[in-house]
Amino acid sequence: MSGGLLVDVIFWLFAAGALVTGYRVFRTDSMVRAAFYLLASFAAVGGILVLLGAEFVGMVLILMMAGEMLIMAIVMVMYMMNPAGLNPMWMVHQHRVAVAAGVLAFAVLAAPVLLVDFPDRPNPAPEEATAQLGEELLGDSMLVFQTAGVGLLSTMIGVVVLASRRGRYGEADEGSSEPSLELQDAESR
Amino acid sequence: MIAVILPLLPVVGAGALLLLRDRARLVGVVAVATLLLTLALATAGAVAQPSFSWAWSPMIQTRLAVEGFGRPMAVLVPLIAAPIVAYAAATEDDGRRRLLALLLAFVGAMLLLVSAADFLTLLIGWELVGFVSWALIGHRWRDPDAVRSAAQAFVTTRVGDLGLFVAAGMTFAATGSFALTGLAEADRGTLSVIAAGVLLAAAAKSAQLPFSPWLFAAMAGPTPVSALLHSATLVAAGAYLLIRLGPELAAVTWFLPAVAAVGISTALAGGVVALVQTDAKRALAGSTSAQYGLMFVAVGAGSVAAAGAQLVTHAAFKSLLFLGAGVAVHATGSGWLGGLRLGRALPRVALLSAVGALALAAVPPLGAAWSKERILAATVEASPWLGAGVLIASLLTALYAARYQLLAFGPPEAGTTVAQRYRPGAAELASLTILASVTLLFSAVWLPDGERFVASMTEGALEAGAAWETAASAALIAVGFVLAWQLFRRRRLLTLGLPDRFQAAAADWLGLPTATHAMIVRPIEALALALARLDDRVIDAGVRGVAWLARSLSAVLSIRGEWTFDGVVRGLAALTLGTARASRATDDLGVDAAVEAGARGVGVAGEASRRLQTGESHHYFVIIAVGLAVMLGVLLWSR
Amino acid sequence: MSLETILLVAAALFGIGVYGALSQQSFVMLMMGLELMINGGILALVAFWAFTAGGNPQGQMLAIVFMTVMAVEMALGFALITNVYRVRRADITEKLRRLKG
Amino acid sequence: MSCYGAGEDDDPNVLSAAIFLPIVAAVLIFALGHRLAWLATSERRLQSLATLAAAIPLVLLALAWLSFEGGGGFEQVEALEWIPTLGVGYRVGIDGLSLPLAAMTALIFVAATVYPVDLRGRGPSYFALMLFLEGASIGLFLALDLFLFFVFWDVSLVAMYFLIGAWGHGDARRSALKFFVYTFAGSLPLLLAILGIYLATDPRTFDMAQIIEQQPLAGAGLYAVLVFIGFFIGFAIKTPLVPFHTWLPPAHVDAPGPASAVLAGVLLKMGTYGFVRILMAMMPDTFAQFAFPLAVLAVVAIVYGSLVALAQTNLKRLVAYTSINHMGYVILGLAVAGAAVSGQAEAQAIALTGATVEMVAHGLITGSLFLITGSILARGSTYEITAYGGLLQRAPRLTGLTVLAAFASLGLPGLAGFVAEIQVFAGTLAVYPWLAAIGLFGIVVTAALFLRMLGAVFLGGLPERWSEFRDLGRVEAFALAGLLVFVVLIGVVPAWLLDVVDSFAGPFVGR
Repeated sequence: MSGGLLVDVIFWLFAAGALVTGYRVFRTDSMVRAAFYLLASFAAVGGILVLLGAEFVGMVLILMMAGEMLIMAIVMVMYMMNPAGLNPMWMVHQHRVAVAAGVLAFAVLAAPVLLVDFPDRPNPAPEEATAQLGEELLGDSMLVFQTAGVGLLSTMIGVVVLASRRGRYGEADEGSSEPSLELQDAESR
Repeated sequence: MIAVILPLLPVVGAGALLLLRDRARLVGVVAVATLLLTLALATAGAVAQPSFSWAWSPMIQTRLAVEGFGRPMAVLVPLIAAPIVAYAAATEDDGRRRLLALLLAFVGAMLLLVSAADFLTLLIGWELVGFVSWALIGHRWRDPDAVRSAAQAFVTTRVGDLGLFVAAGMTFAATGSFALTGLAEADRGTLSVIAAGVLLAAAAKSAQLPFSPWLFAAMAGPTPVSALLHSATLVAAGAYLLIRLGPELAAVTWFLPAVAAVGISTALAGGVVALVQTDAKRALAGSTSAQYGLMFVAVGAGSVAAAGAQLVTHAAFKSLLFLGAGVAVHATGSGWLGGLRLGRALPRVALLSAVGALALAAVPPLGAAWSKERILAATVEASPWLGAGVLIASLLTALYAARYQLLAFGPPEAGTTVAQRYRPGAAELASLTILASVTLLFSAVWLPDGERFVASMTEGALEAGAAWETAASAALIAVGFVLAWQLFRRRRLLTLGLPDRFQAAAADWLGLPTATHAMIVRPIEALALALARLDDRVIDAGVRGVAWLARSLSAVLSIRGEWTFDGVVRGLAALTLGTARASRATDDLGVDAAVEAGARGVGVAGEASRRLQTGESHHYFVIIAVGLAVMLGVLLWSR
Repeated sequence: MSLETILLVAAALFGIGVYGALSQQSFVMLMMGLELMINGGILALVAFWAFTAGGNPQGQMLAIVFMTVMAVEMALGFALITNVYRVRRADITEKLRRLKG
Repeated sequence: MSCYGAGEDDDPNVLSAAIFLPIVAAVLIFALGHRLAWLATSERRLQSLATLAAAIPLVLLALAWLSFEGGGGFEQVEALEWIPTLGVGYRVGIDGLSLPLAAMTALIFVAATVYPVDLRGRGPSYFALMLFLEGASIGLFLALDLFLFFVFWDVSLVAMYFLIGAWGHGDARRSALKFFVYTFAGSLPLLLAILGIYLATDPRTFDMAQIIEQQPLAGAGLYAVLVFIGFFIGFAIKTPLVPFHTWLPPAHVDAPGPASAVLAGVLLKMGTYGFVRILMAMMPDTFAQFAFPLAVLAVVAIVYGSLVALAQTNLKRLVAYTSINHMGYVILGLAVAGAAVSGQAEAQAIALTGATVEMVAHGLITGSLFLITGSILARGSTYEITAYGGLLQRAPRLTGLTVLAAFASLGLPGLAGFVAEIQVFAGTLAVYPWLAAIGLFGIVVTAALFLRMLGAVFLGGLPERWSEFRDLGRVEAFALAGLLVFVVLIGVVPAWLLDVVDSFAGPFVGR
């Protein structure tokens, strides 16, 4: 797939954006901000997808994540401390292990990328990709599409049931107790 | 068929005895009748020379045959056994049935031995004789000493049995069969091994040095047992074996000299023992070793015929002497030679015993003198030194024979009156009389045809002695008698004036049993104990290795601990430490520990893996991640 | 812009996601890590489609399924967080130690 | 060896019946033992029933024995497809090696089942396990398929584990676990080795007869050695050969008498049987390579076992260690038979025959000895030899049978042990004379230790506390007599057994 220099530049911008914002997600004091960083990262990836000719998927990704991140931001505000990032926030555990795991994961994934020879069969006409996808969605892969839809529906129902205060077995928070802010205390229980 | 029935008959009789009621007369009659029947059958067998082949398997053939020197032996065994069994039936009240049954079985086993025509059957008879002797010696099983002695006798003779094992195995290896006649085919090296095995077996069975002491232990059995065991059965088996196989094994150059060396040293040592022993039966036991030593000498000198003649005559007079000693012990309650002198109390027994003693001393014209003379002749022919040894042995023989007779049945000391506590019954006297008659009967060997008869029976040549030899031995016997009489008159015959300690040591086989115990039995027992301990804590080293590995592993892990996942680390550290501790503990405890450590390691691992369950989701994530990584790694690696 | 570079970017996103998922105490942040991982996955998937599928639309199809899964995961995750918070007042993993046999 | 082929299917299903009828009986007893009042109320009834069931294979195998032709190959073969794609089949059959062992197994199980034991209120499970184990053991000896062999091998372990653990005494669970873990650890390399030999076959098959014909590992070098080592470890642990024997004494000491008898009499034979059936028959070249070290190990076992036994003060441990000694004779005979020497075919055949007879003889003799120790424990509640003495006075029957068994064990002629040992040594003297000479030492030590034991337990004075010692009951005496009769029979007229064994050993060595 050749897109010329411009495409390359745009790609690199998007790529850098996706990575930097992705990284910033875990490096900000505000959870709301973290949510928006994540959204930005997704948006950048969505951009790359568009560049790759998967306009539909790219746009859907951006749209979906936009909605999702808004919800997430709300959730943060609902439950989490320090939503606005007024205080420094550093809530991590097993940090070094996590770093190691992240680096390791990258290495493991990157190694085959560099070592394996991939076949080169680019898509012949990227313009038609969306149309093709539409035909696929409502044609051969109808069953998959439907299954995904039904899955989403049942998830929604399940989620509502889970999250509703009044459940089948009475008040969801019945007998619940306020956890103390001290971790030690939680441990001792 | 006679060949099969012959050994079986006494065994069947023994079985029948066990079914009878335990009445002295009844069981005695049945037992003696069985033996008389056996005797008749054996006589018939000796004439007819039957044989019987029998296949164990396609590869193993066994054969029973009454042939060669087996003929006189087959007759001799029941002949001697019958009076002894009669005596036993009359005197032994404790477990009479069992005793008689065992004695019959003893005869059966011995008959099997003498009619064996192959090594396998021979070995069977050989070991069965040993087994029955164990039961007989341990007849008074309530007495721990008797039990121990029985075990000692059995184990000692079994050491010798190994020789026969080797001989049998080597014969098979060399010829593909166990037949005795196959020896001729064996090559020199194999034959040499066979000869060594046979010599070992014979020496152990015939109580030659260094195995002699077991014969003393065998004294723990009742008197009839000793009488039978020393004369015609167990001990005789060794000499019989040599007489039977000696000529074939003579092809091995060292064999005859070795036999002679064993024989002469036992003859002399046994003579000394018999001379200083203060127990009547033990003195006789010493003389048994010495007399069999002479037979060995004869075989070693190449004259199996002389040895065979000696074996037969010895059987008669030695059983006679033993039964006499038994009566004496019965009469006084002790066998201490210092306290017997029963000449007045038991005049008839004394007289009968004197016949035996004279035969032991080889006084002509008794049969024993004839055989002794032929032995002397053969040995002088073979080697002058050996001849000299035999002459010394003759002197010793005369001395201890006279000493025994004088001390046991000599005139009592003036002034002492022996209370008549015991009057031998008719059966006892009859037994003694029969045996004495047999002893006297053997004098017939001096008749003109005697020589030919003996030669044909033993399938060996004899040589007449030179006149000087006869004269010399007669003179030595006379010297011996006179010396003994002088010492007796001076009341020094019992200890010969030797210091106590020396006398005691000499009487007990010159300290051989103590030495054996210290040098063989004790080390083996110590070794056994050590091995048992080792076994209990086997593979200590392995465990230590595991512990070391675990410890070093945990050390490495604690250094790198920062880099490892806390949960996993805790688990692993606990695992390794636990393993280390567990294995160290087992190490200390010493319970065959490698396996134990393994088992505990598994337990600890289980414990540790339970601890991995922290309940913390991020730990679980880590574990999942690690698992995924491992799976990926495996996938990549396996491509 | 080549397949390799895109894949590297995707791998980096995934690695960052792993780091986040393992390091964050807060449930929500943890889920963000998961999202990032999926993000990398989608990117790689579409890249493969674009460079090696030769016009077959099923690669995109798969991407859509992927996104569905992501949506389901997020929805369930939030619901669970809500529930847990109600019952146990817990918003970080250390307060939830009941995942223990 | 080409004579090993599938035989005629003329006498169908006797062997399968011998394997599966006891198993069916086991299931029935287990299922109904507690439910039927008729059984649940009377342990004696239960025991009689179980004994009857246990006797079925004995009768069937006797039938098989009668129709055994001794032609040199597998006879009365029954074959069924099982997992055809893997070449696994249900194949059973007999030859001169497996028939005596299977028959001996059946006999021991009858004696062990009928033998009185403290059932602890769990009679049905006990007898079910016994019968199950009987079926599995017979199945192992009759199996002509490696896969089937392995199945029976492992199944027998499980049954024995429960027998020791649930009805043992002392530290029974621990000993049982140790037994299980140890022998199970042995079956792992065994499995690998079986797979190893399987992968070398072409076409792939687990059929023993075919593998023996194919000789798949001939000239396979290191691969064959690895397979050999796998088999060796598995079998050596089970046998047990000396460095692998430490599971044996505790398992025996803590097991109930009948289970001990089965363990020593039957389970140990599985190891030696494997040596012959698999190692020697399927990979003779590799076995020949290792014959000498194996013989050395066997001699070590002989001497070591006897010496350690000599130092024991615990009756059952003593017998257990003599087992190690006796299994040494077996292995020695096998090593000799498998050695690569020329011109000694006759000696090698005799050694193999001797080793096989030793397996049977040891089963019967040591089985009886362990049953006897069980009886002694039941009366005196200790195994310490020094605690006893003079029992002859109170228990002549017990003493008589023990003396017989002990002398059989130390190799007295006229009894089975001798027939075996003389053949093993005759063969060994031809091939490895020096090893034989060293091994003979064990014979003397065994004699000493048994005589010492007999003297200490049965002879001498009777301590006060045993003045009420009971003699053997009728059932016990009959069970023991049933075993020892065969010991005497083999010892006095061995031809009936040797002919059968020779039909295997002769062609095997004359290969």
